[in-house]
Amino acid sequence: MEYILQFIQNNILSIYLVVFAIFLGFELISKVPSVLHTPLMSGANAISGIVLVGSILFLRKANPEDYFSLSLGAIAMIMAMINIVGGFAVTNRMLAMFKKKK
Amino acid sequence: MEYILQFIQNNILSIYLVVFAIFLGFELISKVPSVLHTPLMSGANAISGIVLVGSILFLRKANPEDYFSLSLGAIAMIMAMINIVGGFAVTNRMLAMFKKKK
Amino acid sequence: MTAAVYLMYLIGAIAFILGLRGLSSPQTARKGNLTAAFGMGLAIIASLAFPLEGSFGNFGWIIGSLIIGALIGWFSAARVEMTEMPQLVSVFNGLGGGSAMILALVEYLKITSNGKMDGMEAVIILFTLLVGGISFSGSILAYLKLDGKVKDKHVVLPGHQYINILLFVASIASLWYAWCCPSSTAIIIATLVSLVYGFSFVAPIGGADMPVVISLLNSVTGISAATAGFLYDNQIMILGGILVGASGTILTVLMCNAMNRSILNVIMGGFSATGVAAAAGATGDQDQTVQSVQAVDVAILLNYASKVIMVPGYGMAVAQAQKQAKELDEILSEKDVEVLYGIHPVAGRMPGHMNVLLAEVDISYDKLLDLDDTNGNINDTDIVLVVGANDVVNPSALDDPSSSIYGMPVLEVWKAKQVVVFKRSMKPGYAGIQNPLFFKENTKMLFGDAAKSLKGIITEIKSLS
Amino acid sequence: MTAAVYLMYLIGAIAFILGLRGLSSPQTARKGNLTAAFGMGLAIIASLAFPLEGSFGNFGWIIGSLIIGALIGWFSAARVEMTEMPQLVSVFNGLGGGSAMILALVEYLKITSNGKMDGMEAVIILFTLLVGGISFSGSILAYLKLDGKVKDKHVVLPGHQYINILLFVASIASLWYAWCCPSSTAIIIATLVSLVYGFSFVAPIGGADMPVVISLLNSVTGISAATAGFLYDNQIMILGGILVGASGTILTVLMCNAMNRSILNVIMGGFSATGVAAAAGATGDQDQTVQSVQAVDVAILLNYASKVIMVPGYGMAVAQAQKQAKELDEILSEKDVEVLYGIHPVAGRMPGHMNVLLAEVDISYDKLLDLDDTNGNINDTDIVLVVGANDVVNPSALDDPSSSIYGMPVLEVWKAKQVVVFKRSMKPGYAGIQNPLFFKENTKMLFGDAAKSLKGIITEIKSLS
Ligand SMILES: NC(=O)c1ccc[n+]([C@@H]2O[C@H](COP(=O)([O-])OP(=O)(O)OC[C@H]3O[C@@H](n4cnc5c(N)ncnc54)[C@H](OP(=O)(O)O)[C@@H]3O)[C@@H](O)[C@H]2O)c1
Ligand SMILES: NC(=O)c1ccc[n+]([C@@H]2O[C@H](COP(=O)([O-])OP(=O)(O)OC[C@H]3O[C@@H](n4cnc5c(N)ncnc54)[C@H](OP(=O)(O)O)[C@@H]3O)[C@@H](O)[C@H]2O)c1
Repeated sequence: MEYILQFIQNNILSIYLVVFAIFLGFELISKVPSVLHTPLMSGANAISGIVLVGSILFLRKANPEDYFSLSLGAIAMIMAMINIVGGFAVTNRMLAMFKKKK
Repeated sequence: MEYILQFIQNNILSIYLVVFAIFLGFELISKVPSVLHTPLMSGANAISGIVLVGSILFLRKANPEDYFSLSLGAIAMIMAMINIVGGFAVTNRMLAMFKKKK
Repeated sequence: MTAAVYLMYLIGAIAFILGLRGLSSPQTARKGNLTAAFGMGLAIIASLAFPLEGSFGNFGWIIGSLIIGALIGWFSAARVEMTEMPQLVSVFNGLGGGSAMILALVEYLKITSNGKMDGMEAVIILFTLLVGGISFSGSILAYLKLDGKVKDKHVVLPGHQYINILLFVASIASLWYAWCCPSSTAIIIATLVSLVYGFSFVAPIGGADMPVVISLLNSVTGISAATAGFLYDNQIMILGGILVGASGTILTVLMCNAMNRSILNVIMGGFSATGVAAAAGATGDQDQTVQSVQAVDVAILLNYASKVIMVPGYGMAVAQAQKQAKELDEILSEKDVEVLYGIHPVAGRMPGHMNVLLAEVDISYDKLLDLDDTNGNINDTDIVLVVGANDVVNPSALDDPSSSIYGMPVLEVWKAKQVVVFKRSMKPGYAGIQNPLFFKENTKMLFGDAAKSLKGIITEIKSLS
Repeated sequence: MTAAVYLMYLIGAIAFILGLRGLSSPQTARKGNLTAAFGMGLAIIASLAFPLEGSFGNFGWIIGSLIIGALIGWFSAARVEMTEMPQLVSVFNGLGGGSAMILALVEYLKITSNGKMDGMEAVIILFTLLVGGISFSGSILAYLKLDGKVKDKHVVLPGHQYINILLFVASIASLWYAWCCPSSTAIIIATLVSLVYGFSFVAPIGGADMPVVISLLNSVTGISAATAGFLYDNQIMILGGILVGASGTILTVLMCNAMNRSILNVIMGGFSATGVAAAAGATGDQDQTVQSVQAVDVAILLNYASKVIMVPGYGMAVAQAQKQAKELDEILSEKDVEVLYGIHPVAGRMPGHMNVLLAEVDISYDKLLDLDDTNGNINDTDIVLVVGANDVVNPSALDDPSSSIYGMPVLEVWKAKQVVVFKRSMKPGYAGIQNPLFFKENTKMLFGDAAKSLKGIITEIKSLS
């Protein structure tokens, strides 16, 4: 309890951020028509690769001698990067088909 | 420039908050159908009375001897409070008419 | 304790969001409004309970002001006539802006008397002062214009646009001076200049455009609340202010679009100027003739109709004729006449104005047609009853490029078999321009107060059957 | 510098929001996706440029990983068949979750080796580890199931729900242990338990429900990214993660609603169990007869039709029959036959699957009817062509309370004058249940691969005229 109250107090701005982002997310997504649900799914999936940012920051701070951390960090980065590039590319491919017709 | 960069750095979270709130506001409001535009206008108007919070905080800190500040603060509070109570009440009155019919 | 207060603010902010979401559907709108009000209540309590360093309390002053404000607000809301709604909203809006302005003023005085202030903080305070001041004096003038207490011509000066530009420069200059060389004189001058600017900003804008202006000023008030939120590092103020800003902005844009005019055009007051000229021409233009009829004639027409569309306008609000409209609707519906309502987006004086009026007397949503639906239904309509509408049924908007409302989409009522226009005189509507509809072959004029005319028709119909 | 990096992150976040907004309309969707990708690019550059205390650089490792990941991602995206889209999304999703899991793992090891950690920070790390791990192993199993590499029965144990509850408790316990008494052993055990739990969580869920599971896991991955954002105090991670979480949650709910099942029912795998039983019954049930026809018969029928609705299903994706469908559409349209498409929300294997297929061959949006419109149009339709759909046209959903899909809204194709079903055998669809539609009087079966059957029909029609 102590922890939690302290956390709320110190991170109130981030909490607002989370709350606003949740509402914003729901407003945005609920507007997407069902035609676009598959692209939405894969596009959103690509965005979840944002965790890459964390692994970059981790790797930059890792000790250059510590090959264990470096390798794991690199694996995390590769995984996230596949998710990002693959996700956006495949979404773009799908949407290209939609566009042709207009 | 110096000021602005410093300000950005120190207030980045608040800036995110503002940006998210702007997007959220636009998403929320653009959903309101034209039937409800008058109530929306007066309801939003009532919310703008939130500046009351500022005047409460100001008054609480004002020197109890300083009648000039106290009076001006009180005037600000009264004005904001009229805006709030009047705004919500009048909106409620309008919407009550909508509801009757269902 | 601090955490609890923070949470209260947070819940208040969430209540604002949910409240606005509720407003997006008639079923949930009332609950939405109450939710937002609840959020405001929480925010007030949290502000009273906030653990504040160096607080002297002053709760007597605070509670007193809260009560006074609440009572005034409550009674003005309870007493106001529905037709005076635009005026009331305008006054409330001005009060919100004024409150932000005073707050900025006292904060400035306090900080300067305590020594030097941080550059960015000063910018925020002065910005709040400026927008709050504009919103205050602008809204008050808008109120006076709407209420007819001030006529456009009383406040418009020749070359007003240049004066406004000058005043704008002057207010920026005075703010800059108050920023670089803080002093009470400087801030008082800055405040006065802001107030004069707000007043002068609204002055040249035509009375017909007041709803747009109010909405714009509403968004300005929101912005002032949001910047004040930065001053107190208070998130609910920032959120609330921004939501209001967004709402005001969107409504302004929607109204301008519905009138097919740019916001700049509205602000420059171009409309009002041409309007005045055209109105002068219009009243002189008496060689065309109109067909004037009596209530009994309309009653007979209605008796043989099978589809009737009523087009309400500002005149219905003035005459409070919605009760009679509903009564006529019921009588006709009993006779299997289909009665619909054609609602133009800018009929009346506020967005959604007609919807509020008709809702007041329980007319079902299904009977209300929007612009496109009305025009789609008009060809097989026997009679259109134009009850106190004028500009929104003006064919010049479609076919006269020289008209000041040219390009605005209108209800094309003249395509119906018969049109009956209810008004008291040949005077133009708010745009101040003549309406060629009145001179069409299939248009009949029923002069007199709309409520009385409708009552007359109802009596006649009853005696017919 | 710091401010510039912050601004880049902020612009990246705005790009995410604008990108998702763009996805709300087919016209702007592509631009929206590219906008989001641009935001991601900015976020990556900002992370490389971020002024970091105690950074050792390691840019060789970083750039190398970026390039490797990008190449793998790019080529898998370019090579994949459109029918394998669900599998690919599932794998990508697992990689995102796995990345979050590994990140949490290494951060934990780093912090514990440097000394004690702050309680809340540990909670965030462990939570990220848990959800990332579940998402990783769950997505991989979902991929294997979708791809047919693993059959439901291979991974379901008796009383699996109880095992899952046990595993859930075990993962919480191991996380708690890693929190209170930090050690590498503890965290490795916790990681393993999370992985096993994710695997076991997906195991009992029927193959037909994999799209729902993927969407659910997608939202879980988003949450893990958002919590990792808290760890690095990085707003774009928080925003991005939450947007994905919201998207996954909404899609999951929509899919469940479209199938008229609760999310709990999906997770418990109740569907799969009854499905297997029913399927067994169905194949034994051979005393009813179906009317099998040839391509030429269908061609003749079509020749005399004036309104045709095509109902695509998963089989169209398998047969890649959309090109032939389009060709038939064109030939019929030339003969003034009205051709429409009835799109069920869960036809295929992903939400919007059929729309993607039909878009691929340029079929106009206006011809696509949703569930309600299709059912509204069905009565005056001469022929419904059911091309590889099965569960979505199953009348049991409406009239057989014992059916596992009872209550799901379906396309009521049997109300049309004639129905032709294209499939290769009498095997059930993904739900594994028999379809009484096939035995109706006005239903004809055209057995064979859908693409080949359609081609046959096209040839016959051409030779008829
Ligand atoms: N709704 C909005 O949000 C909004 C916003 C901005 C601007 N406006 C402007 O407001 C105008 C609205 O058009 P509108 O057609 O509704 O109104 P209008 O053009 O202002 O015309 C109202 C008519 O009602 C008649 N009237 C007034 N009192 C009456 C009574 N007691 N009984 C019978 N008739 C009465 C008036 O004629 P008599 O005096 O001869 O009786 C007048 O012609 C448009 O120009 C629009 O651009 C509206
Ligand atoms: N779309 C989604 O988001 C989603 C999500 C979750 C679950 N689901 C589930 O997926 C199912 C979708 O229903 P559906 O009607 O589209 O598909 P379905 O019920 O799975 O039936 C597909 C039919 O296509 C036939 N088929 C397969 N390959 C073919 C080929 N090459 N040529 C001709 N026919 C072929 C199969 O019969 P033969 O083998 O005899 O040829 C099968 O009966 C539903 O149960 C739904 O709940 C969908």
